[in-house]
Amino acid sequence: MSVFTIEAGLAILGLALLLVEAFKPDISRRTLGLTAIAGTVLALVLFILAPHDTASLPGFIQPWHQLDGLAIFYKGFALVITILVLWLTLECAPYLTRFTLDGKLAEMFSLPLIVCAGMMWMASARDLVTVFVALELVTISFYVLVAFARKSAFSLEAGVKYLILGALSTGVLVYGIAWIYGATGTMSFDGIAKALANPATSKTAALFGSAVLLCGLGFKVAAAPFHMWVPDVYQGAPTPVTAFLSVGSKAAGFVVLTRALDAFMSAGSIIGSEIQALLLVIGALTALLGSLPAMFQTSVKRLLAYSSISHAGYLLLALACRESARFDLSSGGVVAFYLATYLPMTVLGFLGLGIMRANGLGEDLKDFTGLAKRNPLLALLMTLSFASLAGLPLTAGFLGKLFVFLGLADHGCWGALTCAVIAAATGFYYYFKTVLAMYTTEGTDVPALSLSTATKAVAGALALAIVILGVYPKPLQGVLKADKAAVVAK
Amino acid sequence: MSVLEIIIALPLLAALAVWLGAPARAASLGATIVNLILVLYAVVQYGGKTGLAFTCSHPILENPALSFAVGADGTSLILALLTALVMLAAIWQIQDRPAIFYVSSLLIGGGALGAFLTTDVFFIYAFHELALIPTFLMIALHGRAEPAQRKAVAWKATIYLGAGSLVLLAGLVWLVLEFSGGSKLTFDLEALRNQAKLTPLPDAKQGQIFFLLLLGFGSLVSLFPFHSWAAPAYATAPTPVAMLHSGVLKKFGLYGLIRIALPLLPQGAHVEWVQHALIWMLLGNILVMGLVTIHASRLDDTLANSSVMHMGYIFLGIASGSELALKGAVILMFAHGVSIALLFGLCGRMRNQLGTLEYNKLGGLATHAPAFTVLFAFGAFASIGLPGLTNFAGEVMIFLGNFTEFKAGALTPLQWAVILALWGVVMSAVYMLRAYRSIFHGSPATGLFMIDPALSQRVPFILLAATLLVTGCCPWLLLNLMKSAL
Amino acid sequence: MNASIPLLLPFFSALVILLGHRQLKGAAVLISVGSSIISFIACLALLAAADDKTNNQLLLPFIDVGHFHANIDVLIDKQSRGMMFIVSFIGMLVHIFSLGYMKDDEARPRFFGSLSLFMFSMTGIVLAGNLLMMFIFWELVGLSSYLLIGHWYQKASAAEACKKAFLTNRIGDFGFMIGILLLFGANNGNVNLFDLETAFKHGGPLALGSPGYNASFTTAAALCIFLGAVGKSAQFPLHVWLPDAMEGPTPVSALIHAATMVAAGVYMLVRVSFLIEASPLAAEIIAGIGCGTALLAALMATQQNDIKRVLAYSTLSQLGYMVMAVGAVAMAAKNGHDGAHAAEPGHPAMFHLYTHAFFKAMLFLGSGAVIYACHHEQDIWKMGGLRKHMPVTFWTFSIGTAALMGVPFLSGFWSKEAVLGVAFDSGCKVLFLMGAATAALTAFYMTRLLIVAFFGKPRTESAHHATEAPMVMILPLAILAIFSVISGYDVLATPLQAMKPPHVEGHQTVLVASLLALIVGVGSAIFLYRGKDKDPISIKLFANKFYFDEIYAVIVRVCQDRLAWIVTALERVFVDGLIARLPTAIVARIGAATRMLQGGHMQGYTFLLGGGVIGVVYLVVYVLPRLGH
Amino acid sequence: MITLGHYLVVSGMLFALGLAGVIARRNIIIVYMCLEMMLSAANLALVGFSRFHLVNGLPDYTAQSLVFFTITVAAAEVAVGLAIIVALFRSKQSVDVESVTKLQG
Repeated sequence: MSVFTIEAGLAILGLALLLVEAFKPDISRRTLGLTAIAGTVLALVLFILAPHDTASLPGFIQPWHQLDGLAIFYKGFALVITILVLWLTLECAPYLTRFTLDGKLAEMFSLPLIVCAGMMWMASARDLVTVFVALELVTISFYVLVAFARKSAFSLEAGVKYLILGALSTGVLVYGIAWIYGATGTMSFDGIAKALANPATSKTAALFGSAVLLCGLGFKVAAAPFHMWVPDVYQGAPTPVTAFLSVGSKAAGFVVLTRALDAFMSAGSIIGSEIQALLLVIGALTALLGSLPAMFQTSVKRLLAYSSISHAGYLLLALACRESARFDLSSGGVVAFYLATYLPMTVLGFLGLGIMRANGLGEDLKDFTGLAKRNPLLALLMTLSFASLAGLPLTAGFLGKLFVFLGLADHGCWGALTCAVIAAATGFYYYFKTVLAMYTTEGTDVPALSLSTATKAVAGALALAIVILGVYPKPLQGVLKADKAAVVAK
Repeated sequence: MSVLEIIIALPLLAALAVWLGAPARAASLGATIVNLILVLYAVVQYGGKTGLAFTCSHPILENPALSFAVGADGTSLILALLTALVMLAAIWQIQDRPAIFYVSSLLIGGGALGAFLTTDVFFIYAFHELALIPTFLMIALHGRAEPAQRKAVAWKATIYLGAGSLVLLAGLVWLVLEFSGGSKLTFDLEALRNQAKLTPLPDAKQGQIFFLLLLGFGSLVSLFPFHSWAAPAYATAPTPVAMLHSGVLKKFGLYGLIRIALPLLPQGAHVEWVQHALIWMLLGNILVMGLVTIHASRLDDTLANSSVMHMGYIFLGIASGSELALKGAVILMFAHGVSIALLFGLCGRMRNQLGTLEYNKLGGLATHAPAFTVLFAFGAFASIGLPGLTNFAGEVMIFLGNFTEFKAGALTPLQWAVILALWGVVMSAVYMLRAYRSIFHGSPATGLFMIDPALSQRVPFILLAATLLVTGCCPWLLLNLMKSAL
Repeated sequence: MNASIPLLLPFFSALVILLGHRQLKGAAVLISVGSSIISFIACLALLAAADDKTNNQLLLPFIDVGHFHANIDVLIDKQSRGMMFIVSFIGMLVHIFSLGYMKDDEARPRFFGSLSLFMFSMTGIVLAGNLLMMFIFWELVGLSSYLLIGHWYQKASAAEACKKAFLTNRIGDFGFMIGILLLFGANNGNVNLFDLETAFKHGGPLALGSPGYNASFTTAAALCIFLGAVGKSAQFPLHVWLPDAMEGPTPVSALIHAATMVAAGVYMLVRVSFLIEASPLAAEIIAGIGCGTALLAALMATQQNDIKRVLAYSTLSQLGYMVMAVGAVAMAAKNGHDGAHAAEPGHPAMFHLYTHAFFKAMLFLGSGAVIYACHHEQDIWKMGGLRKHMPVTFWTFSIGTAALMGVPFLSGFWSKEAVLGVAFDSGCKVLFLMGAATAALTAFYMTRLLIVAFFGKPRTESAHHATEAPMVMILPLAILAIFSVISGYDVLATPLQAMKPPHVEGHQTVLVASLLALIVGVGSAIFLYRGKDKDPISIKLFANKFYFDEIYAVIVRVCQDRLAWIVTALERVFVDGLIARLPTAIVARIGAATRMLQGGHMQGYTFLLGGGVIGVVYLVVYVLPRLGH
Repeated sequence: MITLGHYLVVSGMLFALGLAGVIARRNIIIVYMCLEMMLSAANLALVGFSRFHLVNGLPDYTAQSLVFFTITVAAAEVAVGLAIIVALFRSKQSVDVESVTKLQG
């Protein structure tokens, strides 16, 4: 069974679930959810077993799809995050239903499957057309998901904002694609790279096109100054959707960005240095604009949104630093590594938020007060998540940051490094502000908060992933190393 | 598997066990006692050897080469011994406190042990950070002040230490990039050292990197003017945390300078502008903080500021770079750790029993608490450098070490600094004796009196005081561990 | 004979007693006294030991790094053997005396423990083979002195006094340490006394006149080392602690603050006399300070009413004598007055130290007996007529007084003669004249003391009921009285290796002057004080010790406390403000500003987004290519 | 003769007008229409480029295939978008952009 079939199967399963809900409205959401989860897990298993080379794809799709290391990694990534989001949705279902029409949640289980298929396609896209289609598949599904809790004013507002700004970015993106095409005469990444290596190509047109394209993609990954939607949308969207946006959508954006930049900044590219400078500026700005306003947040969910912006900044900086001979990972590899570490810590953080929400608590800092007393385990896990987000050594978050900083230093980008360090330092403040709140004991008696075994297991697994990635990253690095070899070979 | 791995893992595992519900006191005490025995075993085994021993390495990344590598030489063993001692004392003296006190003490101690006993720059750095978190939490949550105030204090310390750590990280990354050799980035200290020996950097560059590291490590050690976190933090911190941080964890910055910065950048400290900057800063520590300490009107303030002040002497040893002075600096690190932990431990007891540490409210405690007084005297006199207690040996080695290169009639800036630093010794006598006079001498203040701790509660303090006496009379016991040149 | 017994025995005694006195109870006293007696016997054996100046005996390793060794090693020569005898002998007598004096004190074990600690430290100074070891024990005597002065720490005055003593000594030690460092540097990391001497003498590399000689360095080193002696031997301007140290129990005053510890400064100066001889300027300064201290202290003593304080100022004055002698010997050596030779077989300072130890210890113990008899009354104007109640004490006290005044044929006479003689030889007449004036004043105030305390009628109840002290206290007095009489003669001085200078010929002037001073002093005192119930003369300046304490209090308050206050304030404002609060405030302000971007208005967002696109395009298409990226 | 430049200028103007409308208009429906205009601008540019980029003497149709996708996507976007806008109108009785400013800071 080829990978493509699996992806198609996922999309079909998504549609099927949608139809089932429509024609058999009394089906329980648990059944729906578990079916979706089971389907995705099955897809993951099949994906692992499936052959991992481009030749195994159906012939008709081969010109547009590829299966290199990066693609395999991001496809797996998409499947994992989808499973986690579906599960998180089930966890949050009791309170989510209060905000949906008729207390239904069907789309919350089916749309993620479609999003997942979209992300998987995006990961293996070989040309801008495929990128655009897959990206829009994901984005449009997200419009629905963000506004899904439509009885909640917040969710609706987030939906509207995401819709308008997202559509705007789509326009910018297409316009950029048009100009890239105009400058290079091709849509495929390989072709673009070749054309850009040719000095006869118009530099100005190429610069214009790539700049506009990067603006469009910058919106998807929350790069400054296209990041303003992030706090509002993340805060307003239902928590599972926020987690999905924060990890999945961002990863999807970055895989496209990696592919595009591989083309724009390939060896001998006439626009390579300008693009690198642009990335450094945007990356540093993003890291700062994510961190600085976060210091005053009282809503933890919004704080995580800012944190997500800040992380996007580090990732952009990683992309700015192309391959170094002394480094096993390509810049795309570093980004992938970073995202792999980012997944467990972010999902764990949102899981905590979801659990608290499900237990009738808010998402504010004051709701975190005394969490350690309510449930020491949850507090410990959340601490781990926040410590990792802050980049504390021995957690997964540190290594990602370390690679980024190493790359910046190796390329001599001291200005950007300074900004990144300041942003990271600020990060320590707001993450640990939250941690501190959890362990604060003064105040009223707080009722205990219990976790189901399944929750414990999932949260524990995520925490374990944080620790293992932090102290034993060798296997993950091994997976990503292959990618560098491929890039170098190209 | 090396004995060092057990030494590092034991407290961390004990911490986890206690957090998950194991009997706090028994588990913590058991782990720390076993740990002390293991450290002593390692110390005895190491004997008069040179170079790294007990090495063991588990690669976790190939490129950049990262590995969980343990190994110890004399310096690290001395600091490990210090950690084991202070951790035992700090945990032993805890009374009627929630489990988090034990957990945090174990974590701080375990983190410090990890930082001292690993030989990979990454883990050296990482373990130190690990130990900072419980420090921060404990100050913010269980500090001896109003909630708002103790949180502010904790934040201040954390921002300082966090910023310092990041500067430090930048410096370390720079080192790794410079010294990794051609093909591969490596974090292995030995490999970096070898490369530094093969291809030393130009002096000017060494100076720059050294200065960056000095700022990073320095703010962890409260090097003037990056010290203002330390005094309030120690004054506020719960007793075991104050003992462990000021006694042990703070030494990490100095250890890093001796272990990482000096061998890789042997000329770094001797570049003129770096040396002058360092001299000004350390004199700031000694003279400015000496005066600030004299001004203090509470015991915890005095101790906290004095602890900042005494770091200046260790920096003096590091600035000198002569072998005698460097070894003196290591001895003084050990000595200061033990003595300040002893003093903070006793100070904590006093606060618990008396409710105040204001000098003008106290007096005459010696009458009812003679044993307590004697123990305090050990700490106080050690910290003013009385011969026979360890601090003296360290200080005098540092002073002498700065005079090994000497031209009559032309003192170097460092030697002038030593002379000024000697005046600091006088100042420390002033504030310590003032404190001692106001607390223990005179007639007992009405309503404020305390009695000696029960014998079992004296044990941790006796342990520390005895260490001061034994290693003070026989500093060669420690020096034997440092046969090789640093 | 191994020198470790007198060194280590008291150490273990001190350790055992101080750490376990509550378990030991009465046994503590026995341990301490026993150790002092055994030490004394060991020291007697030591007197017969061979002169082993070239070879230090290693007792204990201390610091051993590379080619640097600083060990606990002992140098046994004439000086150290003689000094050891004084220390152990008087130490033993004081231990015995204290058995009686401290009988009723509850903290007796602590007292004896500290006493043992002192014996240990003092022995260390005496035997020290290198300057570092001397410094170590130098500080330790400071500690034992601190503990003993503060024995009655409940009394505020005692608590203050012990602190003052320690701190003042610390200032001296500050100089001492600098001196050691300078010598350490100049002599290639070797502070062994014998090696230093070789370096500074007999054409050594640092000797006067050799190419390696540096006058300012040598003077600086000598003066720094001397500062140590100034602190320990309570010379001007660091003399203020010694009178206050009388807050300690009287046996302590006798042992530490009269006979031995305070003399350690002099002993040390004699030990490094090679250095002082190498620097004429330092020698002059030392002589001047000594002489000045002698005179100032004598003047202060004339107006004191506390029996112990009179003796304390007298001690100060006599220590000044000794220090003056040290300087004068060096000056005389320069003048060619074969002072160098005079120092070889004997040294006036050491000889005076030796005789002074006996009679001053005896005077203190005598005053202790008086105080004990008068129920801890120390004001001499509240005594009177004790002659009849305490005959033995009276007679021994009188002998001590006579010896101190320099009555011919008593021990003090010989040593004072030697000191004045070398002052005369130094070529500086002022030294000699001031020395003679001090002698007159000494005679004056000691006579005054004797008359007021022992003659006339009892002025208070307690003086009336005074009775003779018990045997344990009388016995040491008697022994010391005998020594006060005969110790100046060769029959004792030679075997005890007291470094008595050979008889100096042709000093008629000196003899006349000292006799004249004696007669004037005694005569005027008898004339003024006979039969008086209160002091007929009152000189505020002297009574208030030239206001040194007040001046120092101001200095401490202004230069230390006020400065500390200012520095603390500056540190708070500038260091904390600039390094900590300002950056955090800036970051916070920026953070707050960046939040404004996030106003929640969609038009703002679209505007920023559109503007961002335009900005990025502008940057990439127009700016960056021109920057030459 | 109409050159590529003409197409591009028109497309650029369309894009700029669309962007200006998005920024300036307060009615979400109109904002949405402006967004569609921006997409059309991009489409126009694509078609223009495609027409003038000759492969073997024929226009290159890859770009034009993207135009079809864009149109489809725009339709889908409108479908979802209008649904959301309707929901907004139901809850706020307004489609003014200023009616959604709760999330901020």
